[in-house]
Amino acid sequence: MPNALIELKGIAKSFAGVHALKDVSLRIDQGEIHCLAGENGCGKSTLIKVMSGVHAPDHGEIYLEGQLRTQLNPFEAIQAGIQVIYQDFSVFPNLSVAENIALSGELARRRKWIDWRRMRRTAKEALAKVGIELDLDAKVEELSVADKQLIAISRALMQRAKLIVMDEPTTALTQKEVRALFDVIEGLKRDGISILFVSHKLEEVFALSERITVMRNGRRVVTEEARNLNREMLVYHMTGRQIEETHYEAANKTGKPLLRTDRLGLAGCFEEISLELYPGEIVGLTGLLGSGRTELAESLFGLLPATAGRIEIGGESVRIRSVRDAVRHRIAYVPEDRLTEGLFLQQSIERNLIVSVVDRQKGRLGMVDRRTLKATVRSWIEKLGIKAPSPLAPVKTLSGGNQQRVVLARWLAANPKLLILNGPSVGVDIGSKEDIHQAIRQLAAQGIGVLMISDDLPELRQNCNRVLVMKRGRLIGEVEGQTFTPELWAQMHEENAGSETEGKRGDSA
Amino acid sequence: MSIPTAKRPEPDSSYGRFSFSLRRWMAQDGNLMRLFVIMIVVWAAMAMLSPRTFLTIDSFSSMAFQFPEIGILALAMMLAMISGGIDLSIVGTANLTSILAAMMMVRLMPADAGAGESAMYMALGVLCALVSGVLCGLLNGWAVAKIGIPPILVTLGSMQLFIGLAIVLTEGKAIVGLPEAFSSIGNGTLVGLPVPLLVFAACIVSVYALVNRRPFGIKLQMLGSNPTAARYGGIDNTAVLLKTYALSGLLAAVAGLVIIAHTNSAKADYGTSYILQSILIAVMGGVNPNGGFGKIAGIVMAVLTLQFLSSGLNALHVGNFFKDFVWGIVLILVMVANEIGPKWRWRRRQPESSV
Amino acid sequence: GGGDGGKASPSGSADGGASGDSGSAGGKKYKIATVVKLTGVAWFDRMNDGVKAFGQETGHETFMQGPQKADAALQVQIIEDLIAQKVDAITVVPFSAEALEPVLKKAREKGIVVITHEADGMVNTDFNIEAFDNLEYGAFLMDNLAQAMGETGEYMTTVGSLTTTSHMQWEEGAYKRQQEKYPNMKAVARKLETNDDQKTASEKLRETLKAYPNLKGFQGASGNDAAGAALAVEESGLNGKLHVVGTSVPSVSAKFLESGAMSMIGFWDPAEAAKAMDKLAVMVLEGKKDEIKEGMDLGVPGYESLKVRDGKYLYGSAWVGVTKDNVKDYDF
Amino acid sequence: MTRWARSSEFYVGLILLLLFAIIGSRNGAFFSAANLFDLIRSAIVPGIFAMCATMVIISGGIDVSFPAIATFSMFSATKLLLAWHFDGPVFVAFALAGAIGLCLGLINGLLIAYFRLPALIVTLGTSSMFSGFLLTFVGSRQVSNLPASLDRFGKLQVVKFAGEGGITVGLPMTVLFTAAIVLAVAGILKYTMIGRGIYALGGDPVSAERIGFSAKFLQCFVYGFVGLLAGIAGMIQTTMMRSSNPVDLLGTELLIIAAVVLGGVRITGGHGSVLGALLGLLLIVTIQNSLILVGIPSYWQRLVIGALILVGTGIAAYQIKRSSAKRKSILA
Ligand SMILES: Nc1ncnc2c1ncn2[C@@H]1O[C@H](COP(=O)(O)OP(=O)(O)OP(=O)(O)O)[C@@H](O)[C@H]1O
Ligand SMILES: Nc1ncnc2c1ncn2[C@@H]1O[C@H](COP(=O)(O)OP(=O)(O)OP(=O)(O)O)[C@@H](O)[C@H]1O
Ligand SMILES: [Mg+2]
Ligand SMILES: [Mg+2]
Repeated sequence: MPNALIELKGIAKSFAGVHALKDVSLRIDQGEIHCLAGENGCGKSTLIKVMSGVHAPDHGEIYLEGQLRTQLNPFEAIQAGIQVIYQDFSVFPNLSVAENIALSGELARRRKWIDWRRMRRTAKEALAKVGIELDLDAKVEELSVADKQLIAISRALMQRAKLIVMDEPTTALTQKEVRALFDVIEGLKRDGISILFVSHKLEEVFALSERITVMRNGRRVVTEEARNLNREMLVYHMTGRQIEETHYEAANKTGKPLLRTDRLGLAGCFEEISLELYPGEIVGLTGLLGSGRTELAESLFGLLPATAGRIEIGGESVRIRSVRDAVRHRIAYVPEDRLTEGLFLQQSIERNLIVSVVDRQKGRLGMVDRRTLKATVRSWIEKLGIKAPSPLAPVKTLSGGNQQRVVLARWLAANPKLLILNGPSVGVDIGSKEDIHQAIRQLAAQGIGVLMISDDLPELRQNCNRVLVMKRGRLIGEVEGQTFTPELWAQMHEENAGSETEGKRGDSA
Repeated sequence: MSIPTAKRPEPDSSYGRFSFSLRRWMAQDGNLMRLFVIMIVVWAAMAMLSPRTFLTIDSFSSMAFQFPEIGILALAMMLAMISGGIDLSIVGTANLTSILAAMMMVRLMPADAGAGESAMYMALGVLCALVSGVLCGLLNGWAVAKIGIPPILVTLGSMQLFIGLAIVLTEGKAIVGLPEAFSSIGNGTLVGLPVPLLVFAACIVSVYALVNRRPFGIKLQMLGSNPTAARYGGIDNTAVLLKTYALSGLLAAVAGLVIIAHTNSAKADYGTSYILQSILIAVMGGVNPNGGFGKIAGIVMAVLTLQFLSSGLNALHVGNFFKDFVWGIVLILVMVANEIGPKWRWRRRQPESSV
Repeated sequence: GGGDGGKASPSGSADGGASGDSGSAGGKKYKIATVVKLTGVAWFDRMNDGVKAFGQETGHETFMQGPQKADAALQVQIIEDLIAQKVDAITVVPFSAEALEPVLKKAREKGIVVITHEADGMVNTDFNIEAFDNLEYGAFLMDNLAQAMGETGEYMTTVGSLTTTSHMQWEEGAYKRQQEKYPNMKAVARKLETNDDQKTASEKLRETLKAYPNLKGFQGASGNDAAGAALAVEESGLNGKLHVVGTSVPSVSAKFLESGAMSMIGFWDPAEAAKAMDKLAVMVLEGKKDEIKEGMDLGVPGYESLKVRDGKYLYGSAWVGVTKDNVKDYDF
Repeated sequence: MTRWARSSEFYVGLILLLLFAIIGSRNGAFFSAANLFDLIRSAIVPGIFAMCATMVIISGGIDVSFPAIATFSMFSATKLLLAWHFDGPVFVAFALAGAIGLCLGLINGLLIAYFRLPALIVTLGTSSMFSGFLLTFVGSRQVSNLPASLDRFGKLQVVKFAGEGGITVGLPMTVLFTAAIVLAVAGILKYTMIGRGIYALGGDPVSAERIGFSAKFLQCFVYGFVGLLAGIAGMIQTTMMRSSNPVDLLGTELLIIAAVVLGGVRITGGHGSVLGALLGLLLIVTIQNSLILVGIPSYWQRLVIGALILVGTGIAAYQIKRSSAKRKSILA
């Protein structure tokens, strides 16, 4: 049996009464790639934080290379060679790219003085390792989510680590970047470094791992060699139920289009976007990083009012200059970055749910009618199966997937006609994802139009009638949802690499 | 809509039912509870130290004439702080608006005005103060929301601006000789209660309704905790901020009116020590300086605590500097209690729950 | 610490007569509160000495209170509390006389005797006693400034704040005197605000000096103005060229008077003022109100022959001018 | 646009130059050495305070107690030295004041770090506590007779020459202290792990702990260091004013914080630079010290200061908002 690098025995941890972990034991061997799988809120991130000294366990023991560590803190954990890429990245928005990457290494070497040239050099190497190029002096807050994630990855890779823990490192990455990351991981393994990998994307789990640990409700369910498991078994372990891959049956395009844009443009972000969306349709929108699809969505939602072209809603030309306009036309938008754009972390679940519809809860004297408000909240919590101790608990105490459901519920409560989803299942587990997809399909079946922005090809394939592809601010193609394969996607991009002008109008009109 | 979910949420059984349980309220609002305890302790301590002066009707009535001014200003400060900002200009606004009102009542009113006419000028003065208070607030709100200047800078500048304007208008002198009827508001009683206290109560009720019961209040608190998410959530941040600062200005103007009624004069520099005090009361009352949270009950208790302390120590004839010293200690004790209180209780309860 | 209470000042030694009749008689002992503008400044610390001395000499319960910040609102609150404490008399040095009218009215309605100081024209008071007439005091300072400047040249004036009535009156008295008697002098900057802060006063002088390089005189109202100005004068090497006069206390100004950076300071002894107020309060409480009339001797230095206007506004002649020749005579 | 042209330092610098040009065109004396020296002199103590505010705000906290700490340290140190009849090197006085300040700062730091209390509340509370304690138990009477060595030090000038009109133009020795402190703070923030930790803590405290910074240590360091600086600043104030006043400096905190925020130190933490803070401070100091030069009557001065703060910050904020709204173009 190979040496255990880290061993957790009987770990228990609870937060103000919520048992996040109950009697969890886990062993990670030298040089192995170990996957941690489980539904949202089953305790994966918490387990990781225990390992890295961020949380002290209530019970249980931690052994590092056979040695019992009673009071592990983050600094010691790093010294002991444990590097974590946190789910929320833990990057510093106010610092430069170079510093974000190199600072923790300097700190771990107990350096007291800063040598800026050395830092830049280190950062450059790290970026080269992951195969990306970024302006070293750019402040991280100016970067996209994906770039932030890549920075968090580069940072962890630069350390003399024995174990690298990756808590959903691929949520914001494109296929290409994911492949680059996997190459890096293979390389690390060859160097004898262990990897603990958390992902909700089962393809990734199977592509990478040697052993898989499945957790459910704060307990470890099973630890098994990857080759002894298949998709169905894994899903069953995770959810305790069977889930089949289903496809959304498209409704027939009937009547007037719900949304029609005519050569919509926003200076510097996108141009000549003409698309149509019919009631009951789920239309996918995808593209490479920085393709402008987020900006397009935000334009439709009035956050970045378009500077050219026309928008029609229900056949009527409308102007959307502000979120108010958009909401008035019953457009809803579930943003890309849940933590900063979607949620009020300190506020209660209840308030997060009703914030966008609070004006409609007016009762006597224009006061909020608490009875209907609570009824609304309760019904949405039940409909989306949000797992929460109480609707009055701060939303920050929820796990990622449950947080996403809160944001979704907020906009569903607004009873939209057009629902724009930007990464609706980023960081959401397979069971929840299925639930969210079901909810979206039901909405579409009721006649709502859905525009779904996603990188997750299976998700697009399963749910979308059509998928629009964007590149560099322009639509470059449209594909039937069910036929949208990775190969086709890659092909579309390559075709357009040289001959951009041709694809300008896209096939969407 | 029903979705097949494997795990049904375990709903909090109490949520949505309207039964009041003290234990639950205490658990939820531990901070308020502790503030309440501290208020009572301070009151009892003061009563014990000087029972003959502190525990008299006169003493309570004297207090009731004192704290409404600062109480109303603290409410104004609270609103700005919930939005994640701060309003240093409230005292400037109070003085400027009350000077405008006093000018209306003193300079414009003809000397031989009859009762009716005098009432009209008084009403005009009050209206003028309230409107200008809203305008002062809108200026702040506009600079914060539209121009994007940090609130602390805006209101520091506008504080100077408002006081400066007040000085230019009055050349620094006090405006005196307000109509008799008006100053009887500030020093008189209605059904046995001091009028300023009633005004304060009215402000409390309206601010409570606004912040806790109106959609505006919920939007304000959400905006305070995450402005970006508020924008994405369909809140019109500009409108909410404008309203917030306008309200803060309005409350400041009300405080200004109470002040001139109480002192029968208006002056550019009255109450300058109230600025830091109102911040102190707001944070002691549980307003999060980073925005998003604030409870009116907390403000009321903090105001009362400080008033008990102040009057109690005055009765002991200790120096006013000693009062500062004790205030500081009480404030920090409140905060430390809030911080370690819940942990301590939780640790005590833990064995029960893990069975 | 600062509480070195009953220390007798040279002038204070003469006030045995002040207490003579009321103290020894063993009559009723009264509780008399003194409320000042601000505590923690040299001026009112000195007043506290007088308050304590009066209490010791007469056996009445006397004490002083005052806000920790210069703010009328705090003074109102203190008086509200004193009313509730049922003191027999309140003697007040108002920060803003107007703001205190209602609360003092309330006090008088409850039978409390109110004596004020530095609040000429106050309505709701039994007596207001001034150490002197404010306009005359300002003129007195101006006479000294003119003398130092040789009655010609540019000068500037400062006030603690534009909202302090007595400062404004001193300044106006001085300006009027200059206009009438010293036509060759010119006020180039008037009523600059120093916020009662030495550093600000010093900066105002420096700045004015740049705008008006021929500046020859400075008259400051607040107790910190003259000292701040003198500091700037000394650092600019203008001793004897730029003349500083103002209100101050000897202990703060002594070194500047001696170095020549300051020509003269004027003041009245706040301790004596406190005794005068307390004495008046006791007289009113004992029903001797009728005895207070023109020419009366309060038995307190500087208040030996009171002037009376309208029956209740009393004026002493208590100002003192101090130059480097007599600064050694004072120890506060 | 390049990165620095989008920075707030750039805009505040521009506005400062604009202000210089306007004032200079109204009164040429503005550009005289005497005036520039005086501006620097006025910024000596506020300059150190600005460093305090900068460091704390970058760390994601706030401190409103530094004036109280400064006053406490300088006054109690002066009292101690006087009690010891001290006449040794001034270094001892500064060390003593600094040490007292450090202790008080550490009280803030411990409360904030170990009880996880909001910094604003803690420092509001301790500020009230410190000055209340000082004035109640240490003394409230201004000390004008400093130990001789301190008094001598106060008169030392680092440069000195005779300007026009026989005015001595000079800069006090203490300017070197401020310069050294500014450099030290800039150095700490830029070139030490602690400094970068302060930025990291201000940017994202949770992440800072995760990569191994100790938030407790950093917070204690920041507040302790600020206390140290404040203590030194207090002693500087004492030597410059050549007297120690226990109510000096109080109430300057908000203006200082506003000045550094104006200079681009973001109130939410993590952003800002020493250069920006100094520019912001200089802007405020210039506005405050130029109104007489420009010839604005004293009644209008406050109004003008308020308006200038609003306009100055408005332009800076508007420009930053506009330039940051411009995104990199995605379109090829
Ligand atoms: N700081 C905290 N305070 C209170 N509860 C917490 C805290 N952190 C986590 N929890 C709770 O612990 C449980 C486990 O959360 P955790 O983040 O470990 O889940 P996860 O498996 O990582 O989920 P996801 O896949 O959505 O990231 C959840 O119920 C969550 O609400
Ligand atoms: N505030 C900003 N300042 C400068 N550049 C920015 C800013 N925000 C985004 N960018 C840049 O603009 C490009 C678009 O980023 P963004 O992530 O928003 O694109 P997108 O269309 O949403 O694509 P994806 O969803 O795949 O990330 C990126 O190169 C990003 O670095
Ligand atoms: Mg997780
Ligand atoms: Mg994007």
